[in-house]
Amino acid sequence: MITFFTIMLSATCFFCLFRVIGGPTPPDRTVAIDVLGIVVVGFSAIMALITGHDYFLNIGISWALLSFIGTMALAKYLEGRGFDE
Amino acid sequence: MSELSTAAAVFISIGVAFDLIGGLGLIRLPDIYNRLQAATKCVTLGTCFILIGVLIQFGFTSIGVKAILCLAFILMTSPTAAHAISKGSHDFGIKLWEGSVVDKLAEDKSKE
Amino acid sequence: MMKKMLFHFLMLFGVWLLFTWTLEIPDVIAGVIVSLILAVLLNSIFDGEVTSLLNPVKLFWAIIYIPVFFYHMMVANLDVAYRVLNPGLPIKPGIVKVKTKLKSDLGKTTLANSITLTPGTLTVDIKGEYLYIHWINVLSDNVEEATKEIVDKFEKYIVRFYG
Amino acid sequence: MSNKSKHQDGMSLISKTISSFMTALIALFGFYIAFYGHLTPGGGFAGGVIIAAAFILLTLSHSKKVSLKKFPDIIASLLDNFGALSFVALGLLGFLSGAFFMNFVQKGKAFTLLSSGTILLANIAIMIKVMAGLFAIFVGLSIFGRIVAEGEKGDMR
Repeated sequence: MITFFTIMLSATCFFCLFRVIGGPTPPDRTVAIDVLGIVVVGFSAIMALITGHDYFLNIGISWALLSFIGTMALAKYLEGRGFDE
Repeated sequence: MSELSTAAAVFISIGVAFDLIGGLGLIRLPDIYNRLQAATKCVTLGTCFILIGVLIQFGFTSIGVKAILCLAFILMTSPTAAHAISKGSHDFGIKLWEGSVVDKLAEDKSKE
Repeated sequence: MMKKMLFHFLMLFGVWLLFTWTLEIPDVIAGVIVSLILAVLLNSIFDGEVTSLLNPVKLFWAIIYIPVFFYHMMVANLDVAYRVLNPGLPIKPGIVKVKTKLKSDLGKTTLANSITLTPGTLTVDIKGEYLYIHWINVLSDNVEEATKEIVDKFEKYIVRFYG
Repeated sequence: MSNKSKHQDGMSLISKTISSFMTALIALFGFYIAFYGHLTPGGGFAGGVIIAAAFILLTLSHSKKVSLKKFPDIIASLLDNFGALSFVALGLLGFLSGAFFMNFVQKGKAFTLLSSGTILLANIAIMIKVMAGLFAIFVGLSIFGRIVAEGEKGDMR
């Protein structure tokens, strides 16, 4: 069962990576990176399920928060403005 | 690992399926806005289902509570990130797909 | 002002207790110190409107809103999944303009994020009382009809707790 | 940059409202990671990075005016030095019990906050250093990038 979950999530990651590599425009890559960040949170939840340790969810929370900040920075870059105005 | 309960397995399976559909949408749909539609909605809901499955499996222990917190953070941040990307790409000058019907934002921008 | 800071402090302290999930004395004291520092430092950017949830009637409507929102979110995802898996790709996208009655920043934000997570709609921009929404299956590009189709089902709940 | 005056400061309303919540929560999570570095993965460096990221989010979503009012660059540079000095002082205080960086505090009950002796203090020192240093680097790089791009001189703020 766990193997099945892991294979499905890996397939999602490969779809995202396809879009990161082949995306025609910069916003496409940004979307794929954002989605990849959320999928990794799902991965860490599965890891917590396998091992029974709570610190995998710490990793998940920090990944979700930092990927949010990264996405905001990329979005501000796409708006064509400096990071600090 | 303790034995996976049926309810948790069902929830996680639904979540993983939604994740996969989101990934497929990311590949198949034609332009950036449609991809955002599929990707953010399906993947967010899928990850929420996975976390709810973890919560059901472990109950209100430290793992379950962290799963709730993670769920709340994802539900707050993911739509905001989607909105920021879509606004950014509209400002970046990405046109809508040619099959699109209407673009009120571009009309209003050109009026200013 | 004090009420807002107290609310902020209690929210941060509650989240700290959930993070640590223990009631040892040193852990709780560390939580109090950290939450106090952050509540005092970041109080002026914190949106004070959340304190309206201290009113029990408004809190009741906010709790009612959660299942409604989850129901719409499930419908949205089945709809999007149908569109993605259908080989004919039945989409008809476009950006429409809708109008909202909500005045407060927090109410507008809740509305916009709810719209982003539900049936084939995505908030692209917000200017004053108008929201620009990318709709995966445009039924009407008229402002009033689009408002009736997209906004009303959330607005009638949100107006009761964030005005 | 001619249409700069047309822009409002920072990003859109939604981003501002959400990040005004998230800044405090992210900083709280950073403190949690740093304080429990001896029990879970993480530690001073990771916690400091997360706290700095919270202030970076504030800079992105509101503007530099707001975030530098909360965390002025002078304070950042002072805290940077303070973190480094307190880490060294911690090492020197180890001579109280015999050697450099030797533990000199009583060890508490296992698996609680105070169970690690001086490791907790060292984590806090590293957290302060990394937090202040990374935020100062972010502010500095964003300013210098613009100076090179526009040929501006003099106005460092």
